[in-house]
Amino acid sequence: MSGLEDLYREIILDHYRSPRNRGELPAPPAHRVEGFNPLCGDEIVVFLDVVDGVVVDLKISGQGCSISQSSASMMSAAVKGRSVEEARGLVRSFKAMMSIHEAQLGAEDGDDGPGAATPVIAPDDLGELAALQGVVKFPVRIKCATLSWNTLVQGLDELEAARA
Amino acid sequence: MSGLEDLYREIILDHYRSPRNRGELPAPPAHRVEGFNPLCGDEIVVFLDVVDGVVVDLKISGQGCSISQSSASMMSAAVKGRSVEEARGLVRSFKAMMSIHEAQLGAEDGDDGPGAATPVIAPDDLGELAALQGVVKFPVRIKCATLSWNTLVQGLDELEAARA
Amino acid sequence: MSIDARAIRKDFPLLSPDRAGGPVVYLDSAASSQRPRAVLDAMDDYYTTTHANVHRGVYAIAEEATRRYEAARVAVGRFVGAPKPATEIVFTKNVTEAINLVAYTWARRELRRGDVVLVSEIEHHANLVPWLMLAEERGIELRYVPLGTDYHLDLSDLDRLVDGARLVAVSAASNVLGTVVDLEPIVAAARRAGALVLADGAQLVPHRPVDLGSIGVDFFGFTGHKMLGPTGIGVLWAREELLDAMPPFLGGGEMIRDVRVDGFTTNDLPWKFEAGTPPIAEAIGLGAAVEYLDAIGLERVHEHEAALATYALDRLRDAYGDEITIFGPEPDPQRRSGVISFSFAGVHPHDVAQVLDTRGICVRAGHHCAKPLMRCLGVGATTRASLYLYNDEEDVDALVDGLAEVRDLFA
Amino acid sequence: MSIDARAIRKDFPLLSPDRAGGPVVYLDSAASSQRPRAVLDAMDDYYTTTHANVHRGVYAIAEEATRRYEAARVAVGRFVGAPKPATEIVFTKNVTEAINLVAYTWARRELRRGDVVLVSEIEHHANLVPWLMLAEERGIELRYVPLGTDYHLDLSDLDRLVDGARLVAVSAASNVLGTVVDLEPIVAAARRAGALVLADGAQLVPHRPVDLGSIGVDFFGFTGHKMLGPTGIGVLWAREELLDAMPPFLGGGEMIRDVRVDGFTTNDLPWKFEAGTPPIAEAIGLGAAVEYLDAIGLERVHEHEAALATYALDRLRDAYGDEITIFGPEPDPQRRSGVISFSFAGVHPHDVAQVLDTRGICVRAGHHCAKPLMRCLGVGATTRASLYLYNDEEDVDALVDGLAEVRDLFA
Ligand SMILES: Cc1ncc(COP(=O)(O)O)c(C=O)c1O
Ligand SMILES: Cc1ncc(COP(=O)(O)O)c(C=O)c1O
Repeated sequence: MSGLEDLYREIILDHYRSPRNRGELPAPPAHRVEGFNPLCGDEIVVFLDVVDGVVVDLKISGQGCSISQSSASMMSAAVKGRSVEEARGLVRSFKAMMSIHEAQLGAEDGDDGPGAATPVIAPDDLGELAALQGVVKFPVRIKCATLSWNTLVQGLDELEAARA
Repeated sequence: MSGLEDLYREIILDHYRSPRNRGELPAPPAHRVEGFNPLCGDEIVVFLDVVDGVVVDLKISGQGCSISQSSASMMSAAVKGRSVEEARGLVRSFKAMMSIHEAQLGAEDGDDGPGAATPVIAPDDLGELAALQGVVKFPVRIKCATLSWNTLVQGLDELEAARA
Repeated sequence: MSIDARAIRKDFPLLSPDRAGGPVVYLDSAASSQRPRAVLDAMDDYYTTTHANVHRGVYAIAEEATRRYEAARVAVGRFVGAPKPATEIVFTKNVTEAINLVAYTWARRELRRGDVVLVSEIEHHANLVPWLMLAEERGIELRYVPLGTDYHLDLSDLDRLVDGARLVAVSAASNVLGTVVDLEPIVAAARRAGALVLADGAQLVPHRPVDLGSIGVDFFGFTGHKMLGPTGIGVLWAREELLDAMPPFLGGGEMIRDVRVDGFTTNDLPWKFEAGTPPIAEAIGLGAAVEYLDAIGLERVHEHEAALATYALDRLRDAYGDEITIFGPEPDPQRRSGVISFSFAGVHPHDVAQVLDTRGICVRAGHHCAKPLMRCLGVGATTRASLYLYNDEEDVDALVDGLAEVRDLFA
Repeated sequence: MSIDARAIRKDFPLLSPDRAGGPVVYLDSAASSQRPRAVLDAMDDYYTTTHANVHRGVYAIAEEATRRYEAARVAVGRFVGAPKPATEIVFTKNVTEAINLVAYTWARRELRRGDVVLVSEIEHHANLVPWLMLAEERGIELRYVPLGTDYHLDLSDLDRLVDGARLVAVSAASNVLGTVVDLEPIVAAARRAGALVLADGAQLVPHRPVDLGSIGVDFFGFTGHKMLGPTGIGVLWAREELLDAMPPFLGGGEMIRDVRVDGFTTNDLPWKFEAGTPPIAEAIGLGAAVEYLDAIGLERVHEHEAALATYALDRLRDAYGDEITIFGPEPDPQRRSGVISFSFAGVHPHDVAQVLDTRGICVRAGHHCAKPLMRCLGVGATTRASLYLYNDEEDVDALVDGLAEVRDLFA
């Protein structure tokens, strides 16, 4: 078992203690989407404000562990202001980084799994998010780290379906 | 594993080769009752003619192994002409003889199990039937030996219920 | 005579100080216990000397397999005081299947739209989801016995709640709070209302003597892997008349008396409910587990755990005061078990468990399959330490010390 | 390269010449196979080093338990060529439960009074009773593909039989006759009629390479204890879209995403169908079994058994001529397995098996959970010898010699 310092990097604890974009948006007009981690009971709510293909605002509420909360916080910072396309690219890159062990656990994510699409952004360019790389050594926590990202994707999909 | 001679006594093979009271009785007036051994597929049909509390006639049809067939044949010879009371006593005695291992197998026979009633006839007085004593060393075959007896009891019970 | 947990641990390979990967302080027996060598040996001996399919074989090793399987049934039945162990004990794959069996057979035959099933707020999902499925499918009404502020069930309104109920389905002991439910008044109220009672004994049977002959319930389930037995085996007990009247559940071999192209008849009890090849080795392993527990004595196991729970609760409160919130009743040998759930210093339970793990301490973090209860408690998850016969004060001390590191890391 | 059965037997403790109680000639693998040391070791290693409940634990041994359990799922899925092993393989307690799962979920949602389910006359009760229960409960109609005089299914009338059917549920290989069913025309006819196909692979998967990606069926089940695995584990495979659309079966922990006092939502595949603590050690044991079989190669196992079956059929007919009636197809590597049912010299199968047992030869006698087939064959029971990779010509010779004693005793 490797040490805790791989998991609990300072930047992670910082996002956990002072989460960015915490709160709610009036929905509608914003889109509200809930995610559950059935394994531990964590629940996350993502509020998305997408205008003309751009995530103009985004807020996070719900409860969770340091990993899920800090990952959500970092995600919100990384995605806010980006286009939906860029946001999806970011999701793919992030999940590629997380995917090694998730595949072993029997990923239920189907097409989002490894190899489904080439990451648009190399892990090195993920910025702060790279701090979450240590999570892959703790397979159970991968679900924590990806919860907010899966919820984001679900929200983007729902918005797209509604528009179609 | 003890030898086959305990199981296949000469008298058993004799009843198997030349079964007594084999056949059918017109029913009604006779009472027809079927028994199954769910473990091996043996089926037995007992035809009972009970008049004024006496088993005046009894026939056996169906198919089965040497043990179930010879046991049925011996039973028919032992029960025919006896009163219902005597027949039930004989059943208890026979089943007491068979009961040691059946109890271990988890007898589903409820009240007919060991200790439910004192045998009316001691095993020594069972005559030919004592030849089946060797069966207790082969627990699976106890079901074969008792099939016709359980079927007889079922028939007597049904007749009693119909009269009541 | 009290239990020497250190000596007992010698029987449990996973708890050996020489375990590959390092020794562990195992405080998660409420999720699944460890098992002694004797249980593994019983299964191994079965597989290596006399495995064959049961109930149908004429040859000697098949007879012996059948004998061991049915002997295990009787042993397990006697262990819980079943009046008719040979006919009333049905082997399932876990207690979840046992409860679902009742829901699919008895309940689907008996319950109509509007009929009430009374459960409680502390139930494990295994004793909730089957009834929620029936609510959705059949329109039955679910009512909940509320949790009191003392972490016991609040029975003050029981007679009103049970009015009109056909079934009361409750945990005999909580897997989250450590609450041991007082079944007596519940059974009495159910009787008055004409309802049957199902008790989920998953957290009771491993830890205390149970006597089904006197407890007064109609259906009772428990699970092998929480009581030193293997995975893949659970038990349903029910009164013989009930089992007799119930339609079959799974259809297949073994549960039939006869099959024709246009119909079938069912086998005798308990085989009527055991379709297909049963978990043979697992039943034999569970038989060895109850033999092991019997040799120690459930009364002693109970005393040991009660004393250790009191020690743990005292130490946790002494060491952490307001930083720790314990969700469960005060120490009480009769009404409290060795399951201790808590929240700690604002740190999420996942993080608590993660840090403890680096010290080899195994505790559970999550909703413990009791999400409605979590909502009652106002939390998403708790950290849970649970004790068994092989734990001792050293294990508790390790937990208390470990929590200090948790606090320091996240402070 | 052919199989050296004598060398293989060294891996199977029960088949050792030094077995306590004497060596056995095991010819009952169609009822349940024996298992190699590697399977027992995999389970033992799991229990002694890393047992914990799966999917919920944060600590290392629980993570490792989860990893091994899910790795076994993937290994088992790949073994049968499942296109999506991680999501489409559902662990059950045996194949009987797998088929019942389909009957309780897909069929109870889809089938209405008068809908047709097409089965065959050779089915095991596991693939009959679930549909007979539905016939009784829902008024569906059961139709039977008849057995031909060559002991293969008579498909000449298939298009008429399948007309109006919603489901075709057939054995992939018979446990009585040794018939290997030609699924291709059945799948094609079902497709034309718009019916789904369920195949009972219990007797196929242990003996031949199976590729679910190309076989064309919709539901497929098999069982661990017949393929060198432990008891207490079976498998349901179904296409992902079907599993997705099916309602859950057993309710409880693990199969949920969220539970509230008034409802619940289900978990992702495959866990949606795995309520409660799964057979963890058993899945891991089955994973080791498929690894063992893979190392030898199913193609070789198949060739070995086909050759041995031909040898056995020849020897039995040479030795006993008209005294023996074999219920099964002529030798044929493609369309016949190593299951050999027969009636012998007017001696009841129970007595045949009993006499053989005194020589340590294990064969089954009875209806083999296929009573409707027995009625087709016009017998109450048969004697059945069944071959597997660890059998060889010596075993067949022992059987042939033993039958001479049977004849002499009952002549
Ligand atoms: C063809 C077939 N189907 C189903 C079964 C049932 O298997 P299980 O008892 O493991 O559920 C068997 C074996 O008994 C079989 O041979
Ligand atoms: C109270 C209670 N009921 C039911 C269960 C379910 O047990 P299993 O998963 O063995 O079916 C558990 C354990 O998880 C439990 O603690």
